[in-house]
Amino acid sequence: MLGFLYRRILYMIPTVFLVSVVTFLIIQLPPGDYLDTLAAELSDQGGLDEATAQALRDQYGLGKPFYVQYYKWITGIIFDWNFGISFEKNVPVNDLIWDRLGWTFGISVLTLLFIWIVALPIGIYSAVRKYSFGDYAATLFGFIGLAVPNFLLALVMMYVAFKYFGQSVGGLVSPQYIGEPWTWDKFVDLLKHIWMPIVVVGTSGAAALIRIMRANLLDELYRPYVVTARAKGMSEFQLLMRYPVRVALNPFVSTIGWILPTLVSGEIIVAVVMNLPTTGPLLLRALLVQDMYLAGSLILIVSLLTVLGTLISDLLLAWIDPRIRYQ
Amino acid sequence: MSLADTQPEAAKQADVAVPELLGPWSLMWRKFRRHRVAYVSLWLVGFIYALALFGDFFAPERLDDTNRRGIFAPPQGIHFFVENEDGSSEFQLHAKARKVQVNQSTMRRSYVDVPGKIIPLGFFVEGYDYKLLWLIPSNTHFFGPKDPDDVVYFLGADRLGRDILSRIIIGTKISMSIGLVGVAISLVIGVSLGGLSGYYGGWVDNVIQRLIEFLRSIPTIPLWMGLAAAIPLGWPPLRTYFVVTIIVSMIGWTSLAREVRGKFLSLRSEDFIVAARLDGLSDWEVIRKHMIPSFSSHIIASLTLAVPMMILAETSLSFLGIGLQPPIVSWGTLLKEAQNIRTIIEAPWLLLAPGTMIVVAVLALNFLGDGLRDAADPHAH
Amino acid sequence: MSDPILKVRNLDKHFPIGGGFFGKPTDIVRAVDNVSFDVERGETFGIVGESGSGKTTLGRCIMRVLSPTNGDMTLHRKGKDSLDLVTADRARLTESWQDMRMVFQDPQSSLNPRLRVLEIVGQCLRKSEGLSGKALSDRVGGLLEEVGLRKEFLMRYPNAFSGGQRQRLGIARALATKPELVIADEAVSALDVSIQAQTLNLLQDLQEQFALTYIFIAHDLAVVEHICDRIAVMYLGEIVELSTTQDLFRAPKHPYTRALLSAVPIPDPRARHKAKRRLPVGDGGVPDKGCRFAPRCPHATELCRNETPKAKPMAGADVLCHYAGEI
Amino acid sequence: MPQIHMPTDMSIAPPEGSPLVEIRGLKTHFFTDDGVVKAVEGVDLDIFANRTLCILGESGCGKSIMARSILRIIDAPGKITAGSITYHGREGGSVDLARARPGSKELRDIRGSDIAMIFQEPMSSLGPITKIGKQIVETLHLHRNLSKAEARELAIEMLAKVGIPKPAERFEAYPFELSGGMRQRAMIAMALSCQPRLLIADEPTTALDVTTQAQILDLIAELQDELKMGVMLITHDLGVVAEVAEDVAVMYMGQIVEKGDVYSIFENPQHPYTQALLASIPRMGMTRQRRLPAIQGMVPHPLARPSGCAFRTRCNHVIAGKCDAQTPPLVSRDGSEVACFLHDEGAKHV
Repeated sequence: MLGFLYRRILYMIPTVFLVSVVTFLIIQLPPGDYLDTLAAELSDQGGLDEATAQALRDQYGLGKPFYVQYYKWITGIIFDWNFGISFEKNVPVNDLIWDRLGWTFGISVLTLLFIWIVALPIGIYSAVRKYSFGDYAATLFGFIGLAVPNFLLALVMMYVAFKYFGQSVGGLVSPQYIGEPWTWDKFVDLLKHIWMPIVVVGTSGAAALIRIMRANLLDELYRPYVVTARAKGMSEFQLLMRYPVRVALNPFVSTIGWILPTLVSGEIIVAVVMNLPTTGPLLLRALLVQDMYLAGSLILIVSLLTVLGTLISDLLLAWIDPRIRYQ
Repeated sequence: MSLADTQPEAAKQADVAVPELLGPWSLMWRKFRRHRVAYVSLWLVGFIYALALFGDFFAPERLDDTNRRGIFAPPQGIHFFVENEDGSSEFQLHAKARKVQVNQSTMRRSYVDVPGKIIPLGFFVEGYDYKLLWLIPSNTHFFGPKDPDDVVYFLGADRLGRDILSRIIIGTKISMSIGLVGVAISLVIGVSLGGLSGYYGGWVDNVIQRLIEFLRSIPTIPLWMGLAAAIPLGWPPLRTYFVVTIIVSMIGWTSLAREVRGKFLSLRSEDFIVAARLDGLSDWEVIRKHMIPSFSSHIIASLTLAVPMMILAETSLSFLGIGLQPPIVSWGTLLKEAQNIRTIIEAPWLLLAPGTMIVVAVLALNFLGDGLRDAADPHAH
Repeated sequence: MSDPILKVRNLDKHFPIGGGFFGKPTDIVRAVDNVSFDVERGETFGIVGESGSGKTTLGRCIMRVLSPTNGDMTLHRKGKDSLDLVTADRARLTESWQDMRMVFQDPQSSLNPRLRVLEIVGQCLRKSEGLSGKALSDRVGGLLEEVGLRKEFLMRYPNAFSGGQRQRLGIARALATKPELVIADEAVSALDVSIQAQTLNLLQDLQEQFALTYIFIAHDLAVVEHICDRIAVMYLGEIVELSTTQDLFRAPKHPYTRALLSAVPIPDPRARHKAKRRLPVGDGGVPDKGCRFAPRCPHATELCRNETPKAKPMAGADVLCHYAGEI
Repeated sequence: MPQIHMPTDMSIAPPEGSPLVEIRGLKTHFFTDDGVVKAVEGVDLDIFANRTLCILGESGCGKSIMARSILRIIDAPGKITAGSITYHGREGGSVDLARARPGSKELRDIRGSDIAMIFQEPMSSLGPITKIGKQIVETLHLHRNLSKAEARELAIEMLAKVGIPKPAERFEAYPFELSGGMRQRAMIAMALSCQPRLLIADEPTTALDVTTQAQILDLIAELQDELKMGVMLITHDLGVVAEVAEDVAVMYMGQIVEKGDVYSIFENPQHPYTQALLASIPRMGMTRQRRLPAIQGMVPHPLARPSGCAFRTRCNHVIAGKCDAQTPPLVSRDGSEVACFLHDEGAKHV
């Protein structure tokens, strides 16, 4: 198990390196650099003085080749925990992102839990009662869930909530609590709001997982070992849970690996629509105004979190399936 | 024949022994036909692509025609019977004529029917001029008001009084073709890299696998957003379109490549592939005659399932304002109009009409792909 | 008098196992190890062994589906030059594949389900003789009749045949290029008892008719005894005994051969009380030194455990045992 | 070949007492999309304690379905459509297994405890990610009131009994860590852990090497002696039958065509199918024949079952107007029972 862990972590290193290079490449794509933007902004106020410009140039290696800039950027992050500054807001990136990343990650994890809680029983039911009414209903839900884009669902739900329940929409807490210290009431208010992004982001994932669970379980249900368990005298429910469901869980767990990136993606887009205090709106804004260090840091960290999620899913998989552990 | 004596019955029974004599492709088709939803979806997808091809023919109004008297006009119903003055009713497709009323205190617009005034509707009516399939000049439209000067908003109008139905129909071209072009790109990259990976194995396989794993571990939306945001706003629409397509196709090819690789690996050890090599076929002939036909049905199915994913991706990007930009009309750019909740509450059709279209198209493609996959898989449940 | 069609000398086939992207293989499996034998023209040469003995690997090395690690193989063809199979390039190999054909174990997987019989049986003729159209269908039709199928089956797909018929198709394909040597790898193992007998008869008839030489790879000793003239017994990659069928079954000389023969159930209830030799269970691993069979051998001594035996020629047989003829 | 055994070895005493399981008129059909496959079409069979009954037949003859019908573990779309399977329990009561409600407590109490089963593929028949020991303990807990420690001890004991070296270590092993032979031993340990009265073995050695097969067959025989249980062994291998059977039933297309003790079947086969089957296998150590007398043709497709006697399409002795018109009943003749019109009164002996 330990060897497996080391190997996995070793594999992660080149991935993380590549992620950072690609991220930096992306944020370098737009023409011009920060200084041009800054100079343009400051031109009304008499322009940028040469000393400041030179200092900035040195600090970020602007105007130097790509690899020099990358080196400055990445060493700044690794050794000084310095993600650069946000050009638009003129504050360090560090000040802007951590709260929002926390919310993004928190909502993603909660959504993952929501997906599992919904998809597991429905998937099992759907496979065991194949072609029953419930199965058809689950299948239909699965297909529709996959067909509705996240932001569309978010808009529709907001519309419905507003029109028929008169509920305020958008944000994670009601306006009066924003900036207030945490109290019980604020927490309750949070719960009233947070379910909607979770359901919106989770629907397509749950739909996909129901289909996967159903297919996997159907693969296992008619295996000889199920017959063996039946021949031992186990009850249907007992044998279902102990054998085929356990085996079918395997791919289920491995889905963390790919579902986490889609959840983070979905969260970002839904956050823009629902105006959530997460990374989504910040990233979108940063990209639109080409605030490159802010955008780069966000993409990098979100990607790292997903790589980490993949690692966790691999470890979980190895933990529940001895066949992988012993490879 | 020296063996005839041991085999008289075997020969006679051959027809009885296995009643199934259909070829593999006909078997697949028969199986597909049994999947009724998928079969219906096939027709639906065909219809949607027809909409894309003959957009102008189906659209009642010109794409960019603005109308100050139609700002945020709600959808109009189609009525079937008109009452004549003598009380008898007569079959005549029509819509009710409407006029705008502005409430002076709230400054809100509302549309009310003009009593007794109708707009007759019909099939193959005269309308604006266009070129059918970019070639044939025509001004016949499938359905619409009989008088070209009348305007009917079957699905409502937007903030400039443009007809949503026509815009959705014209948008079909971009949205559906992005799926196809994206899939074509995925197909080329996926099949060649997956094939290389599976056929050669070894370090080639290892490098390609790592690359795929890497791409899959990056959350797609931030990546796309980064890439899409890098597209200069001044670019011509066509170039933007192709770049967005390429960005969108980046998701599709990894799973396709994996699938192709898996198929190659499992086929490579299959006896009939070894046998084909021993028959003297070159590597390329083995791939072309034996391997590709063996997994083409799976590939078709996965491609069909990849198309809706790309449609959704384009929609999301355009919705965020970093994909396609107006004046390009796609379902995504249409939805962009419905971005804030106030607009939606005032004019829900801006959200619901293109939204429904996306959901229907994606659903149909998914069902179709599912049916194809089941038909292609001999062990399907 | 000796007129070998195939000479195999010191043939090795090693497979590396383990090792990842960076790692070196952790071990090698010596699936075929130092194997030498001649196949005489016109005979049926049997190769028997249990699973993992390397018999299938050996067959595939001879066909050059797999490239041997070491050793020499020469194919001596009638009226043509002899062919060094180890160094042959693709063009020469393609030529050899006309004179040396293969019948596969599983008639289901060796016939491409998407091609018609005409194409499956005829594709080698298309390549080697450039036949097509009527000439091709006439030839293939003739082949079908030779293996006891009907001409009319030409346009059918493999799924329209039963297991026994499919194996006949496999045989027809093997015979299409008028080969001299046919390697039958477990050609009857997957067939039912009654179909197996028909297929064995067919193989024998064809051998007589076309003066074929067979290499018959199988695990069923009764079948091998029935059809083969000489037999090589393989154990963990080595030939432990090679002798004529009669000698092998009357007087087996290697302790493994004896154990093997005694383990075969005899379809005669009166033979059931005869003393049986039972082997201790092996772990499938190959000992580092000494005789590979030593860990399971009832007669193993220190010598066996430390020194690798060499093939001992004795009375028409080769035996790989230190004590051959003594025990 | 000279025989030096006592004459008692040459014949087999008729079974004593009443049978454990009586099967009467059993029909198991599969309702597929393409039609009804009559996998088992009217089988009568008695299974006795302390005896080995071999069911012999080629693939698709229904032998496996018949055995699974006894435990009621046939997958859909299979169904028992007629007949009875009477099991006489330890305490004298009897149950008709064919009519027991699926999944009922009654049925589950018999499975694994009174009647146990082992299967062909030991790899796929064991739960793939559950430890061997746990799978045995689980069986014990299902049928016996044991503490955890007791169950564990008993399971290790069983593993030792079936000849698995280092049983305490193997208790913690997963199926994929064992060799094929070891897996089948573990499977047997699990099946016998509750000391069943009947063991059904469905092709238990087909997937194994000859040397391993011999050991497994020895093991089953030893354990049968010890536990005095009935064994029903399903196989297509005539060698295996000759080696272990006391009674033999030969099946063809869902019906028993002949049954009797092993000596009468092998030495005096009555049914043309049994005769042909025995003649068509190559035998070791016999004088080499040039050709094997093969059975002609093939088994008909299950959906195209011939009328009358199912074997008539491949039989050399067809009586026109009779074999294709009626199904021959199983009648006693020379100590065995055979279903063939050749053995009717007046018919010429083959």
